[in-house]
Amino acid sequence: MSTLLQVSGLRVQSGPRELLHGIDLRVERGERVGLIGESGSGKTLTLLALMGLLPEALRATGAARLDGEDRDLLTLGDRASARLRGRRVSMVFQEPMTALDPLLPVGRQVAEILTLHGFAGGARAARGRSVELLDGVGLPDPGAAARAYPHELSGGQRQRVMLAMAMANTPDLLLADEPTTALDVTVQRRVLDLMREQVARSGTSLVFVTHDLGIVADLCDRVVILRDGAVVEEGPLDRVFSAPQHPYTRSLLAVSALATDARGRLVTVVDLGSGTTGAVSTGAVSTGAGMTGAATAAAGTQATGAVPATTPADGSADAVVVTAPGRPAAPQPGPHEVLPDQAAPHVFNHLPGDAPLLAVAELRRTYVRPHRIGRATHVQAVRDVSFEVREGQRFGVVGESGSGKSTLLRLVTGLDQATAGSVRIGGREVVGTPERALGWLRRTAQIVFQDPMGSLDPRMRIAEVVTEPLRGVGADERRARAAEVLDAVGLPATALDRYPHQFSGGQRQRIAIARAVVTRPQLLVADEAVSSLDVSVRAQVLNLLSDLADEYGLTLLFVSHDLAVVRRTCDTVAVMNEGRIVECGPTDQVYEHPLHPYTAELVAAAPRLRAAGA
Amino acid sequence: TAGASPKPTASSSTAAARADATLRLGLAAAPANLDFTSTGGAAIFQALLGNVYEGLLRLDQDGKVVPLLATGYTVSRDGLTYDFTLREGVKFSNGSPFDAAAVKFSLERVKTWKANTPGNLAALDHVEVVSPTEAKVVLTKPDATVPFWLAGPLGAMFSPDAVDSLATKAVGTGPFTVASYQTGVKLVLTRNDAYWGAKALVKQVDLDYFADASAAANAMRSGGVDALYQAEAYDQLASFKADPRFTVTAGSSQAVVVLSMNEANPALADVRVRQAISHAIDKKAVVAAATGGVATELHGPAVPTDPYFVRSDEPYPYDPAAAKQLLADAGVTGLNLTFTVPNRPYAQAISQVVQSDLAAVGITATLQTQEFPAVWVDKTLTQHQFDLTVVNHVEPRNVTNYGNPSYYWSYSNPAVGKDFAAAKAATDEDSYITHMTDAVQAIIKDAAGVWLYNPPNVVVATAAVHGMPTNDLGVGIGLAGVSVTG
Amino acid sequence: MLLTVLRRLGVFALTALVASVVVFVLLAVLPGDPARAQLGLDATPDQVAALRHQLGLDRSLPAQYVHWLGQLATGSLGISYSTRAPVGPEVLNAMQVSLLLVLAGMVVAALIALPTGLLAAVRQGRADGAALSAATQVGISVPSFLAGLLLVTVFAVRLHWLPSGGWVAPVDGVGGFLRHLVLPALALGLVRGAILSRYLRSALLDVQREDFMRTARAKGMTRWQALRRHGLRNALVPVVTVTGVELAGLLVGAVVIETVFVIPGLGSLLLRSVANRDLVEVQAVVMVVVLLVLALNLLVDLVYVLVDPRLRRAR
Amino acid sequence: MSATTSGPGTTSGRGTTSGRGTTSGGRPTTRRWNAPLLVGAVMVAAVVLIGLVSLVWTPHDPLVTDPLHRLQGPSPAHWLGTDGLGRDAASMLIAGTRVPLLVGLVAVLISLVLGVPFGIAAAMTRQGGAGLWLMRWNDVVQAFPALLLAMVLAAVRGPSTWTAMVALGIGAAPGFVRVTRAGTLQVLSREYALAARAAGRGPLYTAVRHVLPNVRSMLIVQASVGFALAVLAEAALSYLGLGTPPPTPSWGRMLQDAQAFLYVQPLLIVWPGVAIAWTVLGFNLLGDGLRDRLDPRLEAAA
Ligand SMILES: Nc1ncnc2c1ncn2[C@@H]1O[C@H](COP(=O)(O)OP(=O)(O)OP(=O)(O)O)[C@@H](O)[C@H]1O
Ligand SMILES: Nc1ncnc2c1ncn2[C@@H]1O[C@H](COP(=O)(O)OP(=O)(O)OP(=O)(O)O)[C@@H](O)[C@H]1O
Ligand SMILES: [Mg+2]
Ligand SMILES: [Mg+2]
Repeated sequence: MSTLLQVSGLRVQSGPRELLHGIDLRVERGERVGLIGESGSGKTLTLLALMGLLPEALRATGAARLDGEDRDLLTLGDRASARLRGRRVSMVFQEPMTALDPLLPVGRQVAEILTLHGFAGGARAARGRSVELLDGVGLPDPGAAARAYPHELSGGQRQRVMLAMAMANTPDLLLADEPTTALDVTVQRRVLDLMREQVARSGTSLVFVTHDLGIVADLCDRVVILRDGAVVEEGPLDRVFSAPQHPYTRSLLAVSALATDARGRLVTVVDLGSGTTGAVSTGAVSTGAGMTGAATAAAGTQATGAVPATTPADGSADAVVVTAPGRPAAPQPGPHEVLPDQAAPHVFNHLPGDAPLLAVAELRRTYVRPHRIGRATHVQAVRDVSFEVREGQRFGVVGESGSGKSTLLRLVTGLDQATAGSVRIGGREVVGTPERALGWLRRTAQIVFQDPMGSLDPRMRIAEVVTEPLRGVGADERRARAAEVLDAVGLPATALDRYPHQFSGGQRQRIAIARAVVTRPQLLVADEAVSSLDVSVRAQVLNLLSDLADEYGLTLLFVSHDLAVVRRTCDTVAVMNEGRIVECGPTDQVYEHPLHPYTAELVAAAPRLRAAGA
Repeated sequence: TAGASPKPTASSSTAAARADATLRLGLAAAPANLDFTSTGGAAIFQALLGNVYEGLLRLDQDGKVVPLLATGYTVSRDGLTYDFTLREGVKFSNGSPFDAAAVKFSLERVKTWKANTPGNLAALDHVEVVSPTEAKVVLTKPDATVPFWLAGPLGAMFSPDAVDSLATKAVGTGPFTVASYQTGVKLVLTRNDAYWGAKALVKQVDLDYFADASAAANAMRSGGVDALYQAEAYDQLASFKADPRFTVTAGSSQAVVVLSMNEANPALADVRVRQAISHAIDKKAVVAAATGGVATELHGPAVPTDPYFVRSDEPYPYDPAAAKQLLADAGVTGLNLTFTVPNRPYAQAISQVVQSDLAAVGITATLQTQEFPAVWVDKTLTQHQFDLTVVNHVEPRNVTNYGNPSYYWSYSNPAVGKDFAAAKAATDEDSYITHMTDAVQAIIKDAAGVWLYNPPNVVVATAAVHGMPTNDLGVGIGLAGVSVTG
Repeated sequence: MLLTVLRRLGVFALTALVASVVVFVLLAVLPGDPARAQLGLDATPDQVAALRHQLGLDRSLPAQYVHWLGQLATGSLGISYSTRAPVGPEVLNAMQVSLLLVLAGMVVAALIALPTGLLAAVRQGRADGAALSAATQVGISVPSFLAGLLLVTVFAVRLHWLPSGGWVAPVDGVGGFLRHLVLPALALGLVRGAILSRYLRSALLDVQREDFMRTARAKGMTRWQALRRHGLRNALVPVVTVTGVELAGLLVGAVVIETVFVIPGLGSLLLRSVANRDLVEVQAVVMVVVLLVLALNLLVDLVYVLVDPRLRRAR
Repeated sequence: MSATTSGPGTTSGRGTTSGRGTTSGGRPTTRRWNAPLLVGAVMVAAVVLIGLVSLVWTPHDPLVTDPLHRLQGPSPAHWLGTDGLGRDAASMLIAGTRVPLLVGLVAVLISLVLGVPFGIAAAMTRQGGAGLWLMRWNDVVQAFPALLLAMVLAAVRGPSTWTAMVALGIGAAPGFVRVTRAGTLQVLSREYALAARAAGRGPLYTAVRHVLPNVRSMLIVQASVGFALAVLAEAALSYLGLGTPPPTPSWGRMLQDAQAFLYVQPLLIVWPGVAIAWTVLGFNLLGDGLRDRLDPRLEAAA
């Protein structure tokens, strides 16, 4: 192997602020390098600097040599680097939804990259070649696809188009910036397989940026771990994953695998310095009130650089998984069932002679989507769903994007009107009850949303946010209750008078949880409550939810597209597909022995860290 | 046939005049339509009378009544019958002959007119067709003013078979016919080649209407029009005069700009208050503000061209102290008056000067702008909802309005009424003038209005235009004698 | 696609109908007696009453509305109080004039907006870009009638290059038409051009932040190429949406410009009919202006569908 | 007209793509002053200040005419000369500040009072179809451009400052409706609006506590631009003689009057022209600056 790309001392400056602090990176011909790091660690900037596509306000210094070019990539002008882009170096971006020009058929966009770099044969031949390329990335009916506009393609299909475009001129180097993060697991799996195949066929080197260790383990030969604009560890995949040197790498591995400590709590990352967590840094990292024992010990050992006992020594993630988190008096599990073919309505998770807290029967929601000037379309978001949740259960719902999970939750919490069916909570009907008469429901059930920023009004103080659900309570008591509940989620009372933007993502999610539990509800509904959080924070919030569930005796209805998270959090899981529950049962049984083919596909597609080194 | 062709001034050299020329004439107020028998306002007959329509008689540039379609007339001794002999061979532009029947038809139809003071011919009883070329006009009572009114719009001759759509079709015997009218914008006259008299000297006349005096002046300067008639851009006259491309003349007009006081208001019914207001107003300043100083200050309701005009000193010179004294004598304090103002530049300027002047003697005038004519005619003229107003009375000899007690200013003096009646009944000019003068003097004594000024008829023309009529007699602008050279 | 157009037309018709009621009601309360205004100073009350009857002013409002709607439908638009002729032809004439003026103004605006907007966006943050941006900002702030006055003063009155006002229809001579069109179109277009330029600039700046622009450059385009091939087209999408409103603005701005330049368009007609209290004419003009605005919006919506494939029905 | 003056950015339906974690929040408290904002604020402040001063002092009484000393050039006695009626042009100009400011203020207030509740209601009742009808009605109103409405209303009620303000306010309201509706839809699509419902709060609470504070900045920008438009429209109306009637000093009418004196005293056309352009420019810059400062996207990028 010869070196294709050699980057040394790459620094990126935004005015006086340095964003990248001297990054060194080497890519061999045909090699697949994973660039890993949390949000904001500088992964995207690194790639953009190499492409010569940094935003104008940013300046790159250092050296980046591409084999065969005598000039430094960083000092090329726009024109010179344009000649390299798309020919020798290509890039695929994260957002397939917005990366294509919405006004042009995708075929033209693919043909463009050919003609730009002097494709012989003219525009028509380029058009023909682009159809071949689209065929090459496995688009069904490539001729029609070439004529389609981006909005007519699904996310996965668009990412295939992007890949076809990037590979059109068989570049020497492909830079991929989280190309699958926005995709469903099954689609992600297919796109990753395709990328691996394409890269292998043309001998192209790959730099693959992600924060998902599972994918890297799947795809790459070598990993580079980035943190706050600097490389903290680098090496062959096996070595880094099995014997991480840097404590950050170790904790990253642990939290990514959702490893649990001796007491069944998820391991969390300990902040290793530099205040990335915002104003209230003391409460930001650990679970605060909940953090004791082994976790503290782990933190301590991590801080001193020793390998904690619970981290994998042999690279097998199984080693760190401690199943069955210890909790008091778990309710009796329901049966493991699959949706019968076209039979009478089936009630999932039903135990005879039981009075469930939540009973959903033949629930249906059809959306009419108005068109700006055309005919409306009808979307069946939830189709005849029936299930029950008993008091104290932790009921998870998994499914791919658009399967109707969020809709289901909105219906259950009375935030949306069902088209048909019934939702009973504690025996009282929700469907059809006017909003005014739902006061009891607001006290019984509360909800936590996905986006910790979007669910907090940026213009409200935390005290107001948290006490929003309290009605008819005096000002003094409000404050007292707010302080109390903030304490319960591990935030100091000083947070009361701040605004949401002064908190980190994890802290914001704690605030959202605080708001949900301030009325002491029986049922807590969480919609993708950790999906937008970094892996390092994810564990903390999951721990918090678990703690609160114990402490307040909550029943959890937990929605996620992330199978691992549901597995760690819930005792029962329902799998949704196209508005239906296709399978339901105790979590482990469903994951280990899926009865429905869709479930099987879902489980198989999920990238797993345990594949590392295997 | 000398004197028959309506040549307004001694026609200067027409040697280089082009017979195919178009005269583009800029005017201010635009006709609403072409029917002056039912639509008020001077603009219509100003454009049509003498050009499209003709009467038995006409006014010459000095304001004298001379024959036109009549070759002459005799008045009976009792003043009750007028015998007209008619010009022969005259045809309307639609081909119908002009004869005594047409005279009978036209003059008897005046009673049904809805506009342009048909009352001035109220004495006319009927017309007898003596022969095709002889018509006898019979009055109910003697009226010396009949020839004068017959020389104006009321005397216009209509073809009996062409009065169904006067608003859009004008058929007369004149030297021009109407080619087109784009309402409010442009009236195009073309030469009537079948005209009975001296043919018009230009092939076509475009009357371009400019609502805004500055726009008209701009058009003049940039060559968009050949002449402006009744140019109101008084402040630009000096620069026009200084420009060798243009000739500027200021002729006479019949117009009286008057500040009227509504005597239905008890305070204004007191002659001392009206006199006080007359004293309070600085006419010189008004003339400066409204016309840049080019108009003639008036001391009474008659204009210099009226036969009964008497040159005199200002009876109510500008004297705020006297005004205050008169107000004090009348026991009037803190007078609050509503001043309705037509939305015309001259009225707006005057109203603000007057307001300022009145404030100086302790009278508060509240200005209320009214769209002219629509709102002003409705609210002020018809419904008398005003205390003060200012307007330009353009009709000739409009002084007789002071003999009408129900006119908008509610002025009433029986002696004045008697004088007017006597003047009308007078059979000779002298006695007419005597009675009229008496009436005018009484009106002035009563301070029935504050007569501000008589605006000049300003005509701006390029050097290529010859023979533009300079005096506005309150009838039509005769354009047949205008030529364009070069 | 056809269905789409039909649906949009239906909405247009409905909106227009509601607008017609609004126009009618709004003007039914006009003070000043049109009959009196028409007859002038000397009419007797009987004559006025007769004319009121003849004009139908003594009927109930709903009856008047239905009658009016019928006239609208036949295109006669009623008989004018002051000209005694059907208003239709006159309004139609004026509409042609105004539309030509607006069109010319739009062309001027586009000619100004395209280069300046593009340059201001491309050179954003640099001195020339900032200067251009500042110039357009000042351009927006100048009332169009003031611009008109200045243009007249300089080019007509002082230099005699062009007429100071007036109008020549294209059928009466293209040369004269163009000569009379230049100054008003400039006056109208300068300000609108400045506004449009700012929209274009800000749309371009927005587009430059879009992911697909980065994609385009990653394919091997220079900044400028990407802007030309992908940026401009996409920036025009939001600009098209504002163009409808801008055209409406032009139409109304033309009212003032027509006064300055003595142009017999809808604006002059409106001002004159308002002054004459010619209710029928005012109603007709206002209705036509409103219909034009609605029609422009319709047009823009349809163009929008053509420009943006996302609005066409997905299969 | 004003619906679109909020900038094309708000019309694009596509969301901006910010990497995870880069959305730093929507509070507009931290951004510094930018150049347009500063310049605009200073220009507007100057106009407002002059307007306030004019209430208690002008060099001369702007209403006292002196036609015998008309059309004079600038002099120590009359800084900007005298107009066609011999009034002090400087005093007229200073006193003339009040009308556009008043018209702008009241027109914008009317637009706000009409537009904001309407816009919020249209957004919040979107599901029921009522919102659709509200927007259709808004389309109807929008078909009446502000200046047209002002001209017709001036005909109906007679020209006055009040009719101008009311007409311009009503005419500009549809723009405010659109901005408010767009902003409200954005807020309602946020999960905190849903959270408020989950917390058992009614629509009124959401409108007051969540929607209003979050659309406020958009409205401030719209109001600023609306102010500029109102000043321009008032000038045009006065120019046409359909605005503020005499003797109240007004820039638009000063311009109209000055036209006649173009050859005698051309400066008279300059003063009101500059005053109008200055004021409009000030408000436009202010609006631009506020947009930059309040735009959460720009803020997130900083
Ligand atoms: N245009 C810019 N101006 C200033 N700072 C920037 C700019 N773009 C990115 N940054 C900062 O640079 C740092 C690295 O950003 P980068 O986008 O490379 O992170 P990343 O690792 O790709 O994160 P993510 O996983 O969220 O995509 C962050 O702190 C970010 O806020
Ligand atoms: N308000 C709405 N109007 C119209 N369609 C809707 C609405 N909300 C959801 N849908 C549609 O209903 C379907 C189910 O959406 P839902 O948000 O429940 O899916 P989800 O499983 O939560 O997906 P994700 O994982 O992407 O959040 C989708 O096709 C979605 O587009
Ligand atoms: Mg990134
Ligand atoms: Mg969802």
